[in-house]
Amino acid sequence: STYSPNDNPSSAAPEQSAPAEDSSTDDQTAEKPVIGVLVFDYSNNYCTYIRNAINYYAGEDVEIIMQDSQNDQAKQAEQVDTLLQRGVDALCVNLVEPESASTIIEKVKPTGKPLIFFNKCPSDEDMLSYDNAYYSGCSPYDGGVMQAEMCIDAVKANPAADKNGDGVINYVIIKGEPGHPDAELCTQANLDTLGAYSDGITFKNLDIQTANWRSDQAKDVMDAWIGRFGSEIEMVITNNDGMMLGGVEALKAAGWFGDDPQKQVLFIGHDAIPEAIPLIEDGTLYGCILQDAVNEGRATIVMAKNLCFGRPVEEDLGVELGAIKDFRSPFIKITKENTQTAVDIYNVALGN
Amino acid sequence: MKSISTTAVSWKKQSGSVSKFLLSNAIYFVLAAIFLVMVMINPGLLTLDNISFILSQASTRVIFALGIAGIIILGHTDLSLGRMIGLSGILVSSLLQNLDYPRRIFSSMPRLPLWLPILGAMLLSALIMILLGLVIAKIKVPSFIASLAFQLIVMGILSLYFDYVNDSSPIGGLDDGFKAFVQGGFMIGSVRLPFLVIYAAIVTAIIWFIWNKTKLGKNMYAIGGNPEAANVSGVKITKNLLLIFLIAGLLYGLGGSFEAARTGSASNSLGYGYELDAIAACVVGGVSMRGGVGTIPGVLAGVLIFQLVSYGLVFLGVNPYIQYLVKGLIILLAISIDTQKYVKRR
Amino acid sequence: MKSISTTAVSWKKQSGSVSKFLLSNAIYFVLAAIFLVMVMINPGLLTLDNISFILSQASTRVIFALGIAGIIILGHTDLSLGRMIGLSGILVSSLLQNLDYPRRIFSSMPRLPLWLPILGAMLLSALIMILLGLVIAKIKVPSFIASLAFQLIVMGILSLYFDYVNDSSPIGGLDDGFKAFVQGGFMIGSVRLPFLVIYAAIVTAIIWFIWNKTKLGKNMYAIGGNPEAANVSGVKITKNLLLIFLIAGLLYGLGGSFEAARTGSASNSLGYGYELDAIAACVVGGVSMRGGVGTIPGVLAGVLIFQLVSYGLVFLGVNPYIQYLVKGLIILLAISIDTQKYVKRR
Amino acid sequence: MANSDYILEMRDICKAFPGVQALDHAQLLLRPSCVHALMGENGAGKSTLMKCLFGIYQKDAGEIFLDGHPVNFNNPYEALQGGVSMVHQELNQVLEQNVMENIWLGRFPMKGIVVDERAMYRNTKEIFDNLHIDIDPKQKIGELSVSQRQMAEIAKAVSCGAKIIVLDEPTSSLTENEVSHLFRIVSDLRSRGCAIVYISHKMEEILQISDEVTIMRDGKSIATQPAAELTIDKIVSLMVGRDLSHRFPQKSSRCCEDILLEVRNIKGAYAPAVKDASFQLRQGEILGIAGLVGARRTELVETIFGLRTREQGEIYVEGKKVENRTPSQAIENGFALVTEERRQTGVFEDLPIIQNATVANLAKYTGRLGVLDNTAMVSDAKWVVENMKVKTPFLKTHMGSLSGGNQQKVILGRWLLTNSKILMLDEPTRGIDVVSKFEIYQLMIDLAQQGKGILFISSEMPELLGVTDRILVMSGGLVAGIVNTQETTQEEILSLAAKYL
Ligand SMILES: Nc1ncnc2c1ncn2[C@@H]1O[C@H](COP(=O)(O)OP(=O)(O)OP(=O)(O)O)[C@@H](O)[C@H]1O
Ligand SMILES: Nc1ncnc2c1ncn2[C@@H]1O[C@H](COP(=O)(O)OP(=O)(O)OP(=O)(O)O)[C@@H](O)[C@H]1O
Ligand SMILES: OC[C@H]1O[C@@H](O)[C@H](O)[C@@H](O)[C@H]1O
Ligand SMILES: [Mg+2]
Ligand SMILES: [Mg+2]
Repeated sequence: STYSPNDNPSSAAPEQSAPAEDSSTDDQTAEKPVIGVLVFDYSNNYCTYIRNAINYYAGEDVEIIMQDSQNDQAKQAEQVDTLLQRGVDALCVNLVEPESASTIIEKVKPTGKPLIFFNKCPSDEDMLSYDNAYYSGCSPYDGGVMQAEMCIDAVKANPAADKNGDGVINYVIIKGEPGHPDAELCTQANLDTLGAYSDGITFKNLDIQTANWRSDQAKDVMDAWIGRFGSEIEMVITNNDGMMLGGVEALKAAGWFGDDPQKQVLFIGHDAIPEAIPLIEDGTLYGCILQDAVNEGRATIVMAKNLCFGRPVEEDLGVELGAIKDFRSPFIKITKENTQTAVDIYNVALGN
Repeated sequence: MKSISTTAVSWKKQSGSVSKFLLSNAIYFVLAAIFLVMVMINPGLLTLDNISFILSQASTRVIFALGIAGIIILGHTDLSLGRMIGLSGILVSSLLQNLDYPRRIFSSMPRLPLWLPILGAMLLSALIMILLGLVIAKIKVPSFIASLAFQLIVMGILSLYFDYVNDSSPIGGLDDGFKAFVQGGFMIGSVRLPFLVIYAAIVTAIIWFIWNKTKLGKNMYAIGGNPEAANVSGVKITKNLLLIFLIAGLLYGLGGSFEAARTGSASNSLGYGYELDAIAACVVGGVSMRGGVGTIPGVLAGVLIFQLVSYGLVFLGVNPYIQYLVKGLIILLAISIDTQKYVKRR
Repeated sequence: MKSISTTAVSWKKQSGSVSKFLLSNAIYFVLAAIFLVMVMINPGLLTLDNISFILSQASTRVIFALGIAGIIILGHTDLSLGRMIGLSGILVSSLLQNLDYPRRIFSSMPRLPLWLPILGAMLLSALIMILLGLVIAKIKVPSFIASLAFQLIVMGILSLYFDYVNDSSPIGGLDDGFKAFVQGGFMIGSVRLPFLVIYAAIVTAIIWFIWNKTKLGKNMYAIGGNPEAANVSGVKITKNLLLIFLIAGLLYGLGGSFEAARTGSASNSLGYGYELDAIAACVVGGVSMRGGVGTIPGVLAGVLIFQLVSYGLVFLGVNPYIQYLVKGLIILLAISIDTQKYVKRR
Repeated sequence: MANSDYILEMRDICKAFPGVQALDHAQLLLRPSCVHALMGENGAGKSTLMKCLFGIYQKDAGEIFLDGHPVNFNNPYEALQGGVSMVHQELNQVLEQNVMENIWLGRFPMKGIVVDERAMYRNTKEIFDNLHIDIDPKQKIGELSVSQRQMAEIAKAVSCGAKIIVLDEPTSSLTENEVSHLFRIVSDLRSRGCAIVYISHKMEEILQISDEVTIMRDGKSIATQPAAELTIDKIVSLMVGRDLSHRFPQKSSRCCEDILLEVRNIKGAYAPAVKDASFQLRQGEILGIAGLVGARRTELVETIFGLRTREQGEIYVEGKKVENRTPSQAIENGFALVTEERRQTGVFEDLPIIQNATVANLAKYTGRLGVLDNTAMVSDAKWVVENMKVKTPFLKTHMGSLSGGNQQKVILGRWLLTNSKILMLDEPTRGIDVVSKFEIYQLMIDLAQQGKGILFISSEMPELLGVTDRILVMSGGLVAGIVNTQETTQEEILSLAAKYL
């Protein structure tokens, strides 16, 4: 006989379809439940904070197997197989490509095990296709909108940012890896929001270049923009703070952020990682959008544990889940005024 | 004609002393040893299901590893492999989406038969590989750098297509029939025999036949061994090289299509970096980067070692950073042992 | 005694016909041509500032390209370069942070003199490269695969360190003195002469001296050109190979430190993929992957071409996807032209 | 054990390779100021014995004494330090580097930490002047002719100031002039107290130059005798274990009427090129090609074979014009070419003998569906090994581990399998032992008798005179003349060879 990915390969689910009851009862108590966590890319700063938060909130009563999908969806699909074989009791997956959710669901569904997606959200349809699937995270497009709003706030707060006083703010975007949902959607949201804005001031995009999330490449890109646009640049937006670090460095090296009024720029980052805080505080950065990595990580592991131990999924979550069984951790705008918020959050994320 | 032989030569069969046997089959022992050690660490690994997963994961890799192996035996290399996989994957995914998928790219297109887009990807890949082959054979550009340039060019093309058809957003909603065709399998009793393993076996058999039973295969080894001598011996270097590149292209196209179906979606990062894994697997499996040397079982063993290590380390739950270390050390160990058979006793 | 001169053959000196001159200096013309075309597209590129940016970006690359070039001339390759850069960058960054940086890693450590961590990184890299050299020279593992294994191992080590000291979060707050030392420069009138360019020039001069004036340099070419000939001539292959690997390690350590200071922060992805760029730059600059051939000006030109193209395409505001394509085509063009000088017409 | 009469004693040396006992208690006793010839059939173990001395191979058993002291060199560096130098059978040079760098490789003159280029130039010049070699020390060695490179190797070995110099077939690619020149160098070295081990397959040379001769067979030392007591026949019978009455096979007079190959005014496109060559080759004829180094004999046959670009001229086979733009076309048109540079253009070192033997003939084994007929391939390869008397343990043995002469035999066999009408042999007996040479001559004559035509390039006058029907003499890229072998003399050929200089 044949099987297809939608079918239930008999041996793949040798045990229970309701693991909760099992593990909470008799002799299995000696063995802690095992939760598999797949992070889409260990080299991604932001995910590092989620990782830390997951570990922090995991507690002593579960075993975590955390693995790196190395930004390769094919690899991640294999790791799901592997972890299911290994017999994990719940799986938390930070997808490489949200469109692959259905493939992952097809693998997990026959086992009936809890599946918590985090950081990258599958489509509503996919989410609803499996009862035991949940989500924790935010949506990159929303972050991009909020980032654009921060840009507008920044200009309002600093009229001098329009250096040539023409009523137009010339901005550049340093984009993450092209094709990556976080880069594409965030950038698109920036463009949409800023492009639509026309209240006394308008925004003009000078150029978008990619730096693949990396600060060394961002530095090179910024160098070339300094050579090309010079003080025409009035605002810089980056898709993440790794690239922000490189961009800031290039500007500093070229004598920006000093006394020369022409060599000033509004710089808005994304993630508010700890390295960004001092830069916000000393005024180099106007601000960053923070996705609450800690909350995201906490909700992920709390839901996973609840399901493992047969508790209601929302227990200890603090909020109710949304229509697609999703937990949304809000974006937070971090500027000089509220850097402490970010510090507090990351203190947890860094396990301090 | 008068025979000029006087003393007859006695034809012994290669009488393998034990140590020689061990040495020349080292790679298979290494494979077995790695498996054993892992099973000792966690006996749960020793199930037919695990083995079936490892095999099915190795299957797509075997397909493109066999493609690049031919190129390496010719004495060349190919850094464009990963992007070729990506191109095929993107192309096939964009053409094989479920009719009811809301974000279907070619929404008015009828459902295509599976073989059509796959064949298309294979032919496109073959065409690109032939161009690469021409640059190498005719303009004499070293393959390392020519294929690096092609890596970039193919990335450009596939990304532009990706951007054009789907605004650079991952392509999902792959045709269920396509996924079943690739991800499905037979159940023999309680054991899964994935279709992929069967496809890989068929491909392997065909390539084995080409390498060992056809003129093209013999010529491939000859060209890799000594291109000048091959030329003098009447081997048409360019033609044979192009054929081997063409075959590699077909295999990349096939492997890339499978890879997309296996993954369930495709973006322009699909396949990224696969070339290094594939080359490494070939080399660990005894294919010499100087050309002229390599066997099918060796390539299979090389790919299996890589897949076993990847699977095993995840299965054992090893910290990903430590996995880098362990993987590096295992490769080093495997190749060090395998290398000893070539080190001339002096 | 009669002289046995080869009376039959008249050995003309390589008569510098124009076409021959053009061919053997092709790479420099390619460099100039690319620049010209870009300037024609956007004349704004033709400013001293832009040139100074390009040169300073190229400077760190030149440093490690010269390191790997020696290895390629030896007939080997090194895929671990990028990770070695990352290791050095992380190490130095973790040791050279501003005293008042809130997230200083070694918060109770006094301010170290700049040279100390840099030297430390250089020595550590040199040590690792010597190990790699030993694996290649003694265990006879092909360098491609040995260095691939080292790539993984070094990645493992540096990630574990990165995770241990800074929880896998980018290391920032680099010592201002360190950054000034690397990113600073002289102003000559209104023109910036970056320190980095000077450092690169000094390194280039030293390596030029080693390649052209010392026994080690001559032996390097000989080993790369014909290892057997070198061996039977009494050249100590292992010793010379280890020295060249050691030098590469020192350069990686230096370049990695500079790269961190230039970028202003370091994470474990620093340097990722640099090896392919460096190898490609060398090859485009005429260093042969078969070993034995390569010059310092060639390497410089190769690196400059790469940097010019990267800078220029961003400067011209070319769509990133099209950049892949253009970059691939330019590499293909440059190498195709350069290759012609080696193509023997018979 | 050590005997102070000898500067070098090698006793009971054993060395095995997979499937081969290359050395089986071999002995070599070398007196100071003595030229000691080492002789034996291809594969007898001569080179291996010398490589064991020089530290390239490690012996399995046995003892080596140098000046009465036991030594065991681990690598060539130690051997050179110990006063042993060696000219290797196969040229081993760094083609991309210049002559002087090759000569001083491993022992560059230094000035502080800098290589002293001037001293290097001066010293090279001095050595070359001493040895009367006229080569520019700054020329890239890859640009030199094979014989010039050979002379540079000899100069290098000589300049080491070694007590013992091993010359492994130093004359295989030297012209007569250069050979006599080499002999003067050797005599000179001997008179300065050097001991020389001289390996060669050229009988005349051996008797001319050596004081003592050691003969090897199957890895054993069969005899060591003063050269004065030996004759060619005696050496040969010791080498082979039986008598060999003639050096050249009996030739029956053949009628050569039908023209098999005609070459008209061919000219090569790229230097070094044939300038203008026309000739005819008849059916059943062996046409020798003589000339000095640089006469473009090699280029002539390579141009005919399509290996080099032909700018002008036509080629006719049996009156029909053929193109021969590529070797594969030439092969289809019935040509075969055994090239001069075996290692570079003939041998697939990593491939087994079976494939080396059949590579030019694969079309013949291709059956329906493109499947190769393995049985036919094996039996053809067996035929080659047996008929050519290739010394090898297995058909699967890799070509690289055969002795030089045996590799040459496999290549000859490769072309015999293609059954070509026109065989072009470029120095086919280079490095071949006396018995095998005889066999190759016999083979050529047999093939001619079957109606094939043979072009036979050789720098050895005796063999040209011994087996050819006519001799074409080239000079400076032109045909200086074609003479009937029966009616010509060595002098006439030499003067023709100098015609266009
Ligand atoms: N590296 C090697 N590996 C395996 N077998 C070898 C190797 N070198 C030599 N042999 C074998 O050892 C035997 C002796 O070879 P050797 O080269 O010493 O012969 P030779 O007397 O120098 O012959 P020739 O006159 O042809 O040069 C041969 O049978 C050869 O095939
Ligand atoms: N004009 C030239 N420029 C460069 N190289 C030359 C020139 N003429 C001859 N040579 C080189 O000199 C060498 C000997 O020339 P050639 O091969 O034509 O001589 P030959 O007569 O065939 O001698 P052999 O007996 O060695 O085959 C060749 O390697 C050839 O490349
Ligand atoms: O993949 C990299 C990206 O990952 C996202 O999760 C994060 O929000 C972005 O800021 C960026 O770091
Ligand atoms: Mg020999
Ligand atoms: Mg010649």
